[in-house]
Amino acid sequence: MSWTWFHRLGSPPYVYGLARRLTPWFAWGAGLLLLCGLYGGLVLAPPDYRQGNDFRIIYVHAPSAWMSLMVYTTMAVAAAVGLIWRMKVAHAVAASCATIGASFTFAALVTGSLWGVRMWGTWWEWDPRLTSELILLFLYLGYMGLRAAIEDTQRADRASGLLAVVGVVNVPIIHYSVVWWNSLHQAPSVMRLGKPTMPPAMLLPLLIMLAGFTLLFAALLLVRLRGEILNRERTAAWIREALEA
Amino acid sequence: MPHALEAENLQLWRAERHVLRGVGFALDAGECLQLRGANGAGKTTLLRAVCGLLYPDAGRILWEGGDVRADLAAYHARLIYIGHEPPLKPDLSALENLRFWIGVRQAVPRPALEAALERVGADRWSRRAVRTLSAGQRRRVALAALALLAVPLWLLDEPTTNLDADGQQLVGTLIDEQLARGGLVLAAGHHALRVAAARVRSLELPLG
Amino acid sequence: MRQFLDMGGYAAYVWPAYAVTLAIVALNIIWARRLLAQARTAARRRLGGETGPGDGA
Amino acid sequence: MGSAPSAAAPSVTPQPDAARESGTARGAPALTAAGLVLLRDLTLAFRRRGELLQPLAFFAIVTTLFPLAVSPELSRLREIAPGVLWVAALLAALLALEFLFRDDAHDGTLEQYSLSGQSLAWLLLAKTAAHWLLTGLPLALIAPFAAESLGVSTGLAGVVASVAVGTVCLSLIGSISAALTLGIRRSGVLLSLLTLPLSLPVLIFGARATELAIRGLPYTAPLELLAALAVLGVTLAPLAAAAAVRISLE
Repeated sequence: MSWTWFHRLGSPPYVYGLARRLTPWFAWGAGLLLLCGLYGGLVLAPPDYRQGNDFRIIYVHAPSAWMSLMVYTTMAVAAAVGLIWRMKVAHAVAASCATIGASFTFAALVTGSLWGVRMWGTWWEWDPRLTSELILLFLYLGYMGLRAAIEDTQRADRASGLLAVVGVVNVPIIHYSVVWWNSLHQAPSVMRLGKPTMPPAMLLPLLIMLAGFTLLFAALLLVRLRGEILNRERTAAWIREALEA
Repeated sequence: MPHALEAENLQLWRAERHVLRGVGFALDAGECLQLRGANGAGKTTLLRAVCGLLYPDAGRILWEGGDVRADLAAYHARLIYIGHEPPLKPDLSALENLRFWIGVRQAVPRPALEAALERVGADRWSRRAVRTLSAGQRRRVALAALALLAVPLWLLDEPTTNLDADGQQLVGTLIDEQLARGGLVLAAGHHALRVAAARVRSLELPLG
Repeated sequence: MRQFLDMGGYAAYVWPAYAVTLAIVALNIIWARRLLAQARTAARRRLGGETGPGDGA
Repeated sequence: MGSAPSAAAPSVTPQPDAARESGTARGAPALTAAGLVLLRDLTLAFRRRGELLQPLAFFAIVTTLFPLAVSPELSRLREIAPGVLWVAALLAALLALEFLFRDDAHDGTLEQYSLSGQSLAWLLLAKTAAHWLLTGLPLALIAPFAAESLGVSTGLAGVVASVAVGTVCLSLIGSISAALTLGIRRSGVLLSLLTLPLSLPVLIFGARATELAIRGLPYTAPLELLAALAVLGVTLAPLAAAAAVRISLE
């Protein structure tokens, strides 16, 4: 009986309606949090004693990097659910994730590189985090490439879903091997991206931005999910109502 | 008592095409069902769905009353599927092909292999590379696989294609023997099968 | 205000970072809405073309 | 019309169960089945010996490019030798991957494997083993010669060991991506895009082991990491590859 929620989440009309009802809440919540976070990060937070105002890049870089990993994990979990229970809605969730994740991975790379110019004096440094981020971008591109190459939606869902699951198993291995590789070839950098201890005035805007990006992801996902569900449904009955509403 | 093989309301979509629209049938031991229908009506799709390669969007396949998805490997051990083209490697001889193909499924002594090839009239060219064989000769190698494997369910896609009159008669004889053993045959194709008519039913698939 | 925008000479790298991120946020919003709109159009076309028998069989 | 009279039917009624049982009763053991798959792939490969040389020739050509592009000075080449050997081996292994399942998918052999009643993962592991014997192992064996041409004359045993273990991992990772790209036209670039990011740990550990071996330092630590990846791959990759093959057959 406690599993009824799970079964309802497998029903396209239910999820479609739910997504439509929830989208405004997430969207407005994300907008509000992002505005607060931006104001806090750009105005209220004091300049860093060593990096000056450059550290303010963290308020866009860290949330983007967080998004890149969170979206990939979401995609892989949804794909696994879709593969195991043959749940069409779960595959639609996974399909909705890729573009969002890839674009924020790109943002994390660009902002990280801009930060790198100030910290290292070069546009690209083989820093383990940036390197892992770059590989994550390649994983996203592979996923999107495989999906695009298969015409039949169901087969594309299942093949790319399997790739996402294989990828998520590999992400930690890749990350640790890159960290290990980096530790061999250069002295540990004193200036790490992000610092373990931050005064609350700096930390709070960061947390608000992280929450805002997470809500933004939810809102984007729900909008895309509706589109992906429509693309996967062939029976007319509920679609007609959904389109008229 | 449940039917030996039963398909219930199979629905299958390929991209935007509704290929199988609620197909169902039941077969008992010793029966042959011939699938008919125009090109593109879904005969091959249905065969592939029945053997578990395709996952229907709705509907079930039951073997002796149980859903085949519950233990697919056990179900597969009881069937043989032969598609449009026999799965033969051009670089291997007919004998080698048969040995590797059947050997993966069950241990077959070499004399049995040779006897099966002789049965289908392949003894004279069984050591030639399949590359040099005609389409009809390749078909006959596939028939040898049928003669060798004692499995209850045969799924045959156009079993008589490319065969001469003698070969078509051979297909009929093999099917008759299979039915007499209490086996089941599901065959797609238009050609009349030369088997005892009473045991053959046919199912017409409408063009989607 | 000028001082804020200038950030004591640091602006050259901070603002582009914000601009890129916000552009990607904006693009994502546009892409998501366009995907939904296209899916709705496609579904409408399917319904229009396939309201005959056999639907939802 | 029929050749067997229908009157024969009643007399064989006790037989159905016997016929039905025989399907599993005489089933081949999994090990025999895998052995046959391996033997079959090796036999096929030796019928077309010329194709076996292609990845090796590719490997040799790529390693030749570096002295021409960088410098003929052996001291400089020695510096970059581990990287050159590994990138060349990775690309050569990648090149061979396209053929891992393609023919068998095309002629219906994979279909028969997945309908054989045997574990598909197990049969695919045998196929991957054959693939490694035909590409990875020869690459490992000619790697010392390529290393010599780059001015490396010490630690060649380490070079062979690291390339041999590393190519096991590459074949296993590749079996997944090769299975995923079955049935896609012009899948070559996509296959690289899927395989290369997943192969990075292999490249990192493999190149490190080779580098340490060449410098005469103990290289067991990265080699063990590589072996750990291979063990992980042997246990997980065939399952993923089997799932991918089934998806491709749908």
